Amino acid sequence: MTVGSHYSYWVTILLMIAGLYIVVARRNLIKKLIGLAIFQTSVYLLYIAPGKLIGGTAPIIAEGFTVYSNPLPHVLILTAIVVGVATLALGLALVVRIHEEYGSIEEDAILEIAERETTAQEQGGDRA
Amino acid sequence: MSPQSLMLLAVAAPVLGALGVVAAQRHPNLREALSFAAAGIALACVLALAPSVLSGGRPEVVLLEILPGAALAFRLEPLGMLFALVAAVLWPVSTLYSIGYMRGNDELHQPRFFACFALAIACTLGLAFAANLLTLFLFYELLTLITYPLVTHHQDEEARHAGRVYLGYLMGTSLTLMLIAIVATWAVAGTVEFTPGGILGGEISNAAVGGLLALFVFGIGKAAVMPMHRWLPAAMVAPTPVSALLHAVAVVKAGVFSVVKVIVYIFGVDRIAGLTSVDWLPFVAGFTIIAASVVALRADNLKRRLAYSTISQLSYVVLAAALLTPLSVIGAALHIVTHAIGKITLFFAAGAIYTAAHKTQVSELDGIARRMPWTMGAFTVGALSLIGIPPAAGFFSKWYIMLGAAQGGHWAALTVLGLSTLLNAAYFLPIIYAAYFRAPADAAHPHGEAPWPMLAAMAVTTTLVLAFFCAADVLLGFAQQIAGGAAG
Amino acid sequence: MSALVDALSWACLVAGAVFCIIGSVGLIRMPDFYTRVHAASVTDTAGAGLLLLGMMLQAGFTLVTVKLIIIGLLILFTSPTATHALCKAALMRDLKPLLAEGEATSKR
Amino acid sequence: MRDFFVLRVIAKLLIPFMLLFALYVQFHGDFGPGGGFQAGVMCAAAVIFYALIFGLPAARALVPDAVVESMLAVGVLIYAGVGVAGLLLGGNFLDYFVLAADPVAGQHRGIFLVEVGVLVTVSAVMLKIFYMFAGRSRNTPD
Amino acid sequence: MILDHLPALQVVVPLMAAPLIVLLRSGRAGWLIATLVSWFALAVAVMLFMRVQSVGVISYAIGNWPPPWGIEYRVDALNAFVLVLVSLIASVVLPYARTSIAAEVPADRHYLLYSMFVLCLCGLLGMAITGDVFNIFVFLEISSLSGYVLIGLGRDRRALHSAFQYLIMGTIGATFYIIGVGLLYLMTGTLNLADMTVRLAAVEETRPVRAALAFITVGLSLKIALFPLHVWLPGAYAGAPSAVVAFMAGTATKVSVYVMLRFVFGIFGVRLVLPDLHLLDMLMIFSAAAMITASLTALFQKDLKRLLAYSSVAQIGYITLGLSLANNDGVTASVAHLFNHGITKAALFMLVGGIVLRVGTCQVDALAGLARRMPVTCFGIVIAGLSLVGVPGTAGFITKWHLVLAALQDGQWWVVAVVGASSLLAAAYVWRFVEVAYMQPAPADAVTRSEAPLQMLVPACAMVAACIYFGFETSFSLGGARDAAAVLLGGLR
Amino acid sequence: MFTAAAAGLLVALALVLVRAVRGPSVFDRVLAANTTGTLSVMLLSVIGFLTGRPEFLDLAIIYGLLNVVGTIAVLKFFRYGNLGEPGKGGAE
Amino acid sequence: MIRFASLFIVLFLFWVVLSGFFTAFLLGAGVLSALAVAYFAARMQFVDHEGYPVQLSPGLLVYWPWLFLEIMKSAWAVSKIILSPALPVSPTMVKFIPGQRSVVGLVTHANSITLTPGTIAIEVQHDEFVVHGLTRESAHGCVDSEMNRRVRRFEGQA
Ligand code: NA
Ligand code: NA
Repeated sequence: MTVGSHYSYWVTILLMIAGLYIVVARRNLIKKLIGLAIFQTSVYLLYIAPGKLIGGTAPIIAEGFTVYSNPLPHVLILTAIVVGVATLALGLALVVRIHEEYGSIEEDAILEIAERETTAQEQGGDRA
Repeated sequence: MSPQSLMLLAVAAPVLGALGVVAAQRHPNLREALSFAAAGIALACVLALAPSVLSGGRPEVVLLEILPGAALAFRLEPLGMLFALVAAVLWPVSTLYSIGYMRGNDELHQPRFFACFALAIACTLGLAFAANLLTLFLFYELLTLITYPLVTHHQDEEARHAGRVYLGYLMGTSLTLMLIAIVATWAVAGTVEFTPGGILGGEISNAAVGGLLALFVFGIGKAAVMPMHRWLPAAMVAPTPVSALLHAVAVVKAGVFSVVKVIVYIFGVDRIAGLTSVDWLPFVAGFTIIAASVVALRADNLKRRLAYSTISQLSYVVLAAALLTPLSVIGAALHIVTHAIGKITLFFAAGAIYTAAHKTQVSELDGIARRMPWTMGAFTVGALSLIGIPPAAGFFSKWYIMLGAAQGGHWAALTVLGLSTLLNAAYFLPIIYAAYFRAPADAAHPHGEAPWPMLAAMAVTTTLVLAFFCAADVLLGFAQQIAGGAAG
Repeated sequence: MSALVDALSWACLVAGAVFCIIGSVGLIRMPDFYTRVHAASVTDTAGAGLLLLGMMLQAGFTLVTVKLIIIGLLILFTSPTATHALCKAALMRDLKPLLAEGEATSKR
Repeated sequence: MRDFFVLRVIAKLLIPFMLLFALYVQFHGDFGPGGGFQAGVMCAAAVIFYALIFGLPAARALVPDAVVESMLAVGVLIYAGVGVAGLLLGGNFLDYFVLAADPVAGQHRGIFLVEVGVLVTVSAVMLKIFYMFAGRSRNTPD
Repeated sequence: MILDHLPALQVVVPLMAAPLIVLLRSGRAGWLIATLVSWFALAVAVMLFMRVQSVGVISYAIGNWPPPWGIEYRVDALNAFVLVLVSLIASVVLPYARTSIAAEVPADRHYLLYSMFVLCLCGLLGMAITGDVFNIFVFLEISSLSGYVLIGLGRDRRALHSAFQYLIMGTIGATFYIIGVGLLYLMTGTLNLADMTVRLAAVEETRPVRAALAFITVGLSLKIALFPLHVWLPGAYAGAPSAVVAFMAGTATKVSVYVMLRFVFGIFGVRLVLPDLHLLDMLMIFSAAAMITASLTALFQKDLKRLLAYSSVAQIGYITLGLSLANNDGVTASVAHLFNHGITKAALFMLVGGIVLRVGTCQVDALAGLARRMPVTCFGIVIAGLSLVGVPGTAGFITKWHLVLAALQDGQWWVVAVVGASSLLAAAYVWRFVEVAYMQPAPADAVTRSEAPLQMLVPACAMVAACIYFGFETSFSLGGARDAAAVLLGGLR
Repeated sequence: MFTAAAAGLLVALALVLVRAVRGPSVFDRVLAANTTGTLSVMLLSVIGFLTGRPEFLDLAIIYGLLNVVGTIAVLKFFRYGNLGEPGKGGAE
Repeated sequence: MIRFASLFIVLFLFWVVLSGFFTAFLLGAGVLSALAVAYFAARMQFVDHEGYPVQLSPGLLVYWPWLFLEIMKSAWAVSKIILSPALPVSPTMVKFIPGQRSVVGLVTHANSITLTPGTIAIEVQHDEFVVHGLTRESAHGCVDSEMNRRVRRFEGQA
């Protein structure tokens, strides 16, 4: 392990912790998603940072002829990014729907409403 | 028919009977006829099996390999045969009695009652035939579940509470202690087959044997060894035929049967006879005998008194098995039978009194023999059997247990037996005395005997109590084979 | 010749980078939003333009130069548009510009 | 304020070139992975730009919702279809080598088609998301 | 020839069906396609299972890139078993779903739901079948993302928030996993499971590898909903449409457990896991805590779905407990319980779906006297509930037997006690339902008799019957689990 | 010399980030982001030269285009509270 | 139609310049792409005097070099201000009437103003420009400027 890669570990860890902190500490759903995005970013860094991963040009020999450079790290990061974007988009879509239904994107308010509903339902159950 | 198919048929008949009862639930007469038919077939099968077992046959059926090396399998041996006989003989009798009781009291949900009753018998027979611990456990649990609707028959708050206690004790003990004991047995011995002489090899330590035995004895909650006895009095809220089923035919008998079977065929009497770690068992059993008798003495409710009497009597069987001598094992096997027919007679009588006179308390029974002479006659014979006075069958089993205790030099056990005999007498004789010699308190409320089916059932069981005293040879034949197996 | 081009491109690149830095410094130093926009303009125009020019000189008459020209055109069209939209939006959201003394908006 | 001349003119100028550039990236994607992805993003960005300047209804008229959803499905189908074509032609799933007589050409063809699938899917996804959010207001009015 | 491509077909067919359903935009067609696809998947899975039995490990190179460079689908006794489980549950739940979904989800979203359903199926099957650790991540996310959508489609608006929470937790879990995978890739330069196992031997004592182990374990524990990382599960299960939750409860967490098994035993091997990391010890403690705490929590739930959800958390404890014992019987129990609990929970949630349909709620208090109204459903719940408790004659018993055996072999008596206590608690919470449904009088205005429609009742009862069937006939469940355990522990002996 | 240019661009980026963090108004931040975009486009081009990989120019073009669209989108959102409103430059 | 054709040609040239490859496949793809984009642009109603002002192209060749020099001069001026310790700014806003008639001309003028450091065109209307200047001089310099005249001239070439 070189010093450089250790450095990248630290940045990765920093981003991870920052992202996780935001996810846990913020009660605003959008902010939670932002924290989540930051958290996911740490992964890209982990894959990119060590020089030996990106730009690797080890040829793949298939049945005797050389085809293209090894696209693996690229593909991995790209896939991770696509997944991250998809998650974020879905999360945002959910937040939009939550906002439509609850009129708020603050978790505390939503939980309070949900709590009230649950209680009402239980009492309804008792009556039934 | 081969013994194998007889065994299967014996178990299948009650199941089919139950299905028939459900199918014919709107036709009381047909439904009861079906019950009888099923009972008759089962009885016939079991009776047909008896000679071959008596002559040394051990018919075996493997149904399914559930776990590798532990199949769902039947193998009939003398102890199981004896137990199967008890169940098969008492089922038609109690069916007869139930018809009278259920009709006489206009009980609701009769189809469910008779269906569950039949299924309980199927479970009992399966348990009696079980070739290994796994099969036994399966039927043991099924029996608990299928008797639950019977215990909670009235579906009121009291019944619900009783059901909770019933399931809590029986499933709680079996799912935790007994299951663990079985798996531990498997882990040690690599098998759970019932084998003459036991299956625990030399590699298990003295302490481990003691621990395992404790797991079994307390895990088999149906044996009602204190402190696992609470479910039995709680279950008294059920209709009296159910109590008869619980106490005499199926449930508690399944418990003590399992205990005896485990001691004889898993541990092996000889294997553990010298071990210090099993010495505690006679004391626990002895304590249960005395303590339960004392409680019975103080109970005014007739069924409650009978319930504690059962707890006490069950521990006779446990005690006898725990004495680990050939004679006491014979006594244990015999006592399963004699207590069954004696106790069923008593419950039949209690139910008859309730049906005819709506009386439940001991203190209400003054002079009742004048109105219900037949019932009280049966009651007297049953009580004598339980106390152990000739010419009732109970004398025999108690005698063998005492012989076993003497043979093994267990003087404390002898003392317990003697003391408990006195206590038995103390809680039964006053009832009989009051019934015959006290003046009735409520002459203004006339009543006669219970409906005839109940009387007929009582007559049968009373006859059995007396008959077994005279013709104990048959029973003894089985019992001696067990002792032989235990020693082998 | 190539040494001259090299030196020229060197100068362009350094000058471009310096303009970029100056623009960024302005972005920090300027007193209000609108004046900062002016500073940013320096980066977008002189900075970017000179850098591109330097690279073009380096690349010569190749496909790369064409792409650099495309980048230049892109900036030429988009940068003022974005700046204009930004300032207009700011003004509409009532972000008042800081004006020099005596300078009300004059009209001729 | 009545008009946004500047934005309108620049958008009209820029969008065709954006789209063409996207297609260029798509067709020259062989020289680095992910061509379809970038191209898809660009295509969607061009339409989004259009929607920003000329309004969501105009954009929806240009690329209706149903089209977007179908594109989404078609893209995935193209991707999987190429793989199945490999299967049908006697190779393994996603086996490009069998897609043409010459294995290298076959691989070209396979990767190209897959990238087309990626382009369609990515642009559809981005548009779908944009449509989903564009119509909704922030909770705090101005 | 087609037989050679079974591994690809297993995943590709659901994958293609999902967009097809979107294209058709019809709920009915979507349902039909989804059902047929699930049956097809089941057929393929069974064929794969049988082939593995007869010819051993099947390796399939995607795109004909030879492993370890390309993605390899690799089927052995373990994942063939998981494939059968997942596709079996899907193929029973989908016929059930038609009526249930029609009642619970607005009609214009049906096609979306079925599309996401098969996509989720595709993801789960892919996770199980692939032999590439990164590909596992991709399929994990495919199944998760479609899962979030499926849960969010519940008719109750609380489902939305549950889906959001699930999304947050699930993404954190998946990200942890992919961080671990990245570290492993750094150290070994391969993403192929089998190859990685070989190459890891040289570097297994390094810090990054240990960090990778920690990341992957924590990440998967989140997806598994291992106590105390289970907080997302009850809400998600309570809010989702019944058919969805029947499918997901039976499969989603199970497949993640499978991945964990692969990593703990396949890649890291017990020689790394066992000695001084105490990973398995911690897993054991958390499992035990799950079994007790979650069961206790279940006991006090007022909503039947929630009750079952907490029960799932407890039952997952059984699975991870077997894993943590790391002996033959423990792993056998673990794998067998994947199956046994899968069918049991699926059956229960399907039956509860019927209750939701007829009663409109599954609040326990609202179900008084339900046994008279829905006798078959209630009886089914009792039977499946017994399997949950682990009563002999049910599938649940088979697992518990091996679990206790494993604990005894390990000399862990306290674990035995925990198993016992947990079954008692399970009996208690099943009991609550029985008492309400059977013992309490029905409200006066109750409809006399309204069973769930047959389309729902028949699949649900089939599942209940399976709970009994696999309590006796164990050659598949237990035999498969034994083979799987042999695969996993093969390297350890 | 490309290294020098890249270093200069990095310094400039750092300074711009200071503004982005300081704000104070949202427009300041958007301005900073927009400038970051220009600088990044330049940086990508320079890095392409530095590493001899002209594909980076394509990347730079993509980035530049997306940067404009992003800026306009943000502005629009802050002006109207949504993105779908027909812009006043739209079909009148 | 002429606009469409010339748009197609410009797009295709753009493709060729970008591509730099002359294989049949890529050229064919280029033709198709350019056609497709041109069609799309037509559907967006872009192919008009605003969106595609072919008429102006010759004028650009004269205008842009001049503009480039202007930009450099202003950039230098603004740089001096930024670097001077006193920061001698005098922000000023002016309003004036632009000399252009066409939309394209207005936009060109406005963007030129904005592109030149030191001035921003904030409001762009037919009858009114509002310009923000970094200093008094730069702001007032926009009124009746050389730029105004040049854009008008180049607009007039149409
Ligand atoms: Na590519
Ligand atoms: Na300017």
